[in-house]
Amino acid sequence: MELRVENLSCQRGGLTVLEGVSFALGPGEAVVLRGPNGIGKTTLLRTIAGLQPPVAGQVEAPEDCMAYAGHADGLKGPLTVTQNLSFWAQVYGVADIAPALELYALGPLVDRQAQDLSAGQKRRLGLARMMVTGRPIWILDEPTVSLDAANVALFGEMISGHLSAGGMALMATHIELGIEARTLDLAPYKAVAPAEETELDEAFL
Amino acid sequence: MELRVENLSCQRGGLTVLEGVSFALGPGEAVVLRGPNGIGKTTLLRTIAGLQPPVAGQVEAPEDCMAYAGHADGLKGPLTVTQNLSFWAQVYGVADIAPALELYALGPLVDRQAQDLSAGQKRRLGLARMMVTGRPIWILDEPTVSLDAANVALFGEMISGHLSAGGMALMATHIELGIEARTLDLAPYKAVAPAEETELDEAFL
Amino acid sequence: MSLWEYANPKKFMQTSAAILPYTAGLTAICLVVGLVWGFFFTPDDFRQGSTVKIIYLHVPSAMMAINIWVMMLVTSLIWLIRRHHVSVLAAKAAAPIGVVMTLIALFTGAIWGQPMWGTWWEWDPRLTSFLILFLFYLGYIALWSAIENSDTAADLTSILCLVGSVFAVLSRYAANFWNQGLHQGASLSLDKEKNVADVFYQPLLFCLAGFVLLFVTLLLLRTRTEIRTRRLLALRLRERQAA
Amino acid sequence: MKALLLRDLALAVKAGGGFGLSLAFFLIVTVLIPFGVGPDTGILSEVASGVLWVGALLACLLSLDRIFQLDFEDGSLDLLVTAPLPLEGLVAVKAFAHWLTTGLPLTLMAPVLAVLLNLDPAGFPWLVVSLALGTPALSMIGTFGAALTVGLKRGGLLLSLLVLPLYVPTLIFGAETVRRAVDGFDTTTPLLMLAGITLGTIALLPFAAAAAIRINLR
Amino acid sequence: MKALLLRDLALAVKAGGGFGLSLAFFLIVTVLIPFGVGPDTGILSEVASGVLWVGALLACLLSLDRIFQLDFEDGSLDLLVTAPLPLEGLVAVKAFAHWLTTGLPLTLMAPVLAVLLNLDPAGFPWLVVSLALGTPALSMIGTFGAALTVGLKRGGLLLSLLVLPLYVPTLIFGAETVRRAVDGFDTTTPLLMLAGITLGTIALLPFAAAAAIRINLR
Ligand code: HEM
Ligand SMILES: Nc1ncnc2c1ncn2[C@@H]1O[C@H](COP(=O)(O)OP(=O)(O)OP(=O)(O)O)[C@@H](O)[C@H]1O
Ligand SMILES: Nc1ncnc2c1ncn2[C@@H]1O[C@H](COP(=O)(O)OP(=O)(O)OP(=O)(O)O)[C@@H](O)[C@H]1O
Ligand SMILES: [Mg+2]
Ligand SMILES: [Mg+2]
Repeated sequence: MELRVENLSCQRGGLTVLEGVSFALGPGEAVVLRGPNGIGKTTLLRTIAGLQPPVAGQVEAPEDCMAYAGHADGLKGPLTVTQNLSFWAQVYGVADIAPALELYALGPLVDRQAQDLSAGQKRRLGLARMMVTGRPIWILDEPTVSLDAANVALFGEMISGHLSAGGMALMATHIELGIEARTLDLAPYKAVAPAEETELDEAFL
Repeated sequence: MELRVENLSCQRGGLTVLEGVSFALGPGEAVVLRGPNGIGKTTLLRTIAGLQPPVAGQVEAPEDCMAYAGHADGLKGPLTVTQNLSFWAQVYGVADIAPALELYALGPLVDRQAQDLSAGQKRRLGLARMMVTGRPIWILDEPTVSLDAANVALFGEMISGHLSAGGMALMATHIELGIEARTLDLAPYKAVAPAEETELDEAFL
Repeated sequence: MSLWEYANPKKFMQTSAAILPYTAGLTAICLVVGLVWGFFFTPDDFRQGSTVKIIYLHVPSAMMAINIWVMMLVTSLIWLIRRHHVSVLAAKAAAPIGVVMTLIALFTGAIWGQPMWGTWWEWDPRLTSFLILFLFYLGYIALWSAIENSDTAADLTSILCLVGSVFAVLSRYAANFWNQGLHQGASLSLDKEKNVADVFYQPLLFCLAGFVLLFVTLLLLRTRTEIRTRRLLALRLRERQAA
Repeated sequence: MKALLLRDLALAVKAGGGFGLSLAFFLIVTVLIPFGVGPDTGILSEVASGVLWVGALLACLLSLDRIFQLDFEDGSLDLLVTAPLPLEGLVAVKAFAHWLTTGLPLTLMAPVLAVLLNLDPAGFPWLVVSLALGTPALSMIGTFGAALTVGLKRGGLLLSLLVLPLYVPTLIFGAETVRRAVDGFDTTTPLLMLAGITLGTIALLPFAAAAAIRINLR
Repeated sequence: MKALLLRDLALAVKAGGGFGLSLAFFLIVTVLIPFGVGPDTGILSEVASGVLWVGALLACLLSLDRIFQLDFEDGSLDLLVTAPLPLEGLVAVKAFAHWLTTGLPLTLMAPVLAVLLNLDPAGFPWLVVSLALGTPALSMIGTFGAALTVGLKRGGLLLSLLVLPLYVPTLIFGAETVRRAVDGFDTTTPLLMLAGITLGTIALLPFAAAAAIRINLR
């Protein structure tokens, strides 16, 4: 099984931002998307995750095998760390949240309400969520935002563990992750003559 | 004029997180706060900015001379970039938003609604806000989150410009900013003794 | 010094522990005497028959309901001015008691209203303002329960209590005005007061005393629990700090 | 599914939502009406059935924007959509949770308030029955509306604007049932209509709502 | 100050708030009542004044949580508090903006709806006057409530629970004014009371609200 993206064009706000992106991702592989702010990383990841339809090209991947983590962590302030995590575990039908908790050293925080966590602690919880999805393909948008060095290292461990277990990871980031992975620079794929392609335009010109 | 912090202890959620922090900041100086996630950087900055009262110690600074920028950017999605920026300019009684716009190369985005910006573009707008406050002391919480290399450099320029104009900057961050500034590691100030001082505790044990 | 030292939780715990048994005992005595006397050893009223005896529950509870709110107002003020935790905790502890009293007054009143006015409920200004008081109690409690940080909650609820009191008085006046001339039953309660004969009156006094004491007892108990919960919280925080 | 339901209930109870509030709101609205209309019990009992129904309806309305907006803002909606849950199921569960926290308590509370507005005793059982039959429809329709407005910040007012017209039939038949009962007419027709509406909405709207969410997210 | 006012108005107009919606809600509520109460015009005109006032009140209520919550969530409240604006002034401006976007249009709209509920013509001018005098109080009180609940996610329902009892006097005097006008009694007393309440709230509540916000932010 693998994730194959074939000259994908994706749009945001009715405007095509990226064109002809293609790459493939096999078991145990990771790809890091790079590119200046606003090039379209988030848009691309959302398209691949199936949150929005592609303008052109296609994303080939087995059903129900992706897990997406965006800029927001999707935590419920009033619920405790454990409650937040075990909810997702149940949704994805994964039994055990212990490994996720101890990998990110969330042990002392388990009974803390999510709203009482610091920015980085929230992020750690958000990342721990990925481990309870049990999905092979992880799609991460700027995963290490507001993590300190130690936790970035933990994140690296998690990824390499996931990869060595035959998983795949697709990440967008601006800072070094310390993971050996192919980097894909999106600059060349920037849509040149934007409006042209969007079928909205076609329809009206 | 200077910012002087004398053995400040600050509290979050009824729990003292930092104790005895003291440092001084003179014109043209910058201090970078460092420390692992959850050590209390945000709490300290909020206390210094006057958003929450200190548990002990005091913050000495002239009236109305601080500008604070937290984890959130305080942008209004439905308003355009210009509207957002000029609102703050009016609030602080600053005439001209042009320099801020062009420093962060926001020119092409001026008429874009803030909600249509990418994460990094939002951040740039949030930082541009500091320039229209006209306040000498800037308090920045993880300013470069989700900025790409180029924009981090721009941020560096802004800071050094501000400093050379006799301003001061107090920043919390996890990543290198490429600014020559004193770093203050908060680890040693972590509150050890239980919440003895908080009058709640005293009163109840 | 003086009274304020009881605002210190330690001191309060000691004293309240000492007082509690006595207040409890007195409460029992007064209530038993008052209610038994009232219910079994008073003649039926010539006009109302035995229903008149509801007065022994109704009036005391109604009075308490109002006075408890006043007490909360005072303690809240003390908190805002002198920052004594115990006083605001007392206010917090009092609120549920107040709600119960209000409910008792409402229900007994309603039961009484059925034979007297031939209806469970009249929009009599007094009853109406009582309903509003009930709403204020609800709001106060809801706000307490909605806020995590206890000091924040204390401050906000106290502010609400102040503003609320003003509006409660306003509403009382408004209700009087609103129902003027539209509805005879208006000051029925008061009229009855006049011809409550001594036979009914003496036991009523016992009931009143009983209810006051009951409130004091419950208040002390609940405040103690509140303080204990606070201590628990403080201990939790210590643990966290250690961790 | 079950996990989601439990989570929503937990959140409703914790985050200042929950049973208590919608009840309190219901109470307050019914108390306000007499202040506006005047204390004359004759008129009040005339309008009681209508007021009670409108009150219940508004109490439902006020808690609608909770249903999806929070999940949208903190990003969990994205995650739920990519999770192995059928979106239709998710919508249904959300609607059910909403009913449990508003519709059900309202139904149980209604008779007490009916006393305040001295509704004719003959109406009491029918009031409860009509509410029990009608409120699920209110929750389901409301969820649909919430799905339509999920993208919009504080769509609350717009939401109520979209939803209220959809509530009209339910309201009419519901109030009609009670009025007829009070006037001693036969109540089967409006009750049947009410049941029909509820079943219809439960059967169809989840799909519409799911579609709306998919569109809102892209 | 002015900048803030303009921004709030701009946001209200853009972000699905604005004049339109509160009006529409007002309209719908007043339209729903007849559905609930039944078409008998006699009863309707009896209850018209009350329904109109309650409707206006609810329309105000529904837009309250907007006042501070959005600013709190996106962090601009922190920035405004640290900005060179007196917090009391900020609160007052917010309340004023809220009144401009809800109370004012409601007042102007009311007569039209009064026709729908065939209110006695004698009441029309007094309806407008009483609303014009009363709605500012509603906005101010509402702002206070919003300040109390600003920290809480989706405090909407709790907010209404806190605010509605505070609305009671305003409502009573407002509706009373219209009813008296219709019955041909003298209306000065309730009007004066109404004016008094409005002035009092405007004079005092900004300070309470500002205090509440400061407490909420720490
Ligand atoms: C739900 C219905 C009722 C409510 C909420 C209610 C409420 C009250 C209140 C607030 C008081 C004033 C207590 C005080 O401050 O002194 C009171 C007193 C009293 N009520 Fe009622 N009442 C109700 C029904 C009735 C009925 C039906 C009767 C009998 C016909 C009645 C007879 C009295 C009497 C005799 C007093 C004592 C006089 C006084 O203390 O002013 N009440 N009630
Ligand atoms: N209600 C609470 N009870 C106990 N501890 C709390 C509560 N709220 C916050 N904390 C703790 O206070 C500490 C300080 O949080 P703060 O946000 O200041 O950390 P930070 O240095 O900003 O971290 P980051 O770098 O991740 O932003 C954190 O460890 C957090 O867990
Ligand atoms: N409604 C819109 N109209 C026009 N352009 C838009 C609209 N919405 C988003 N965009 C643009 O789409 C581009 C892609 O945004 P996206 O969030 O994917 O960038 P990104 O690579 O994630 O940036 P960052 O690294 O800052 O997160 C951005 O340049 C943004 O300005
Ligand atoms: Mg992005
Ligand atoms: Mg932080």
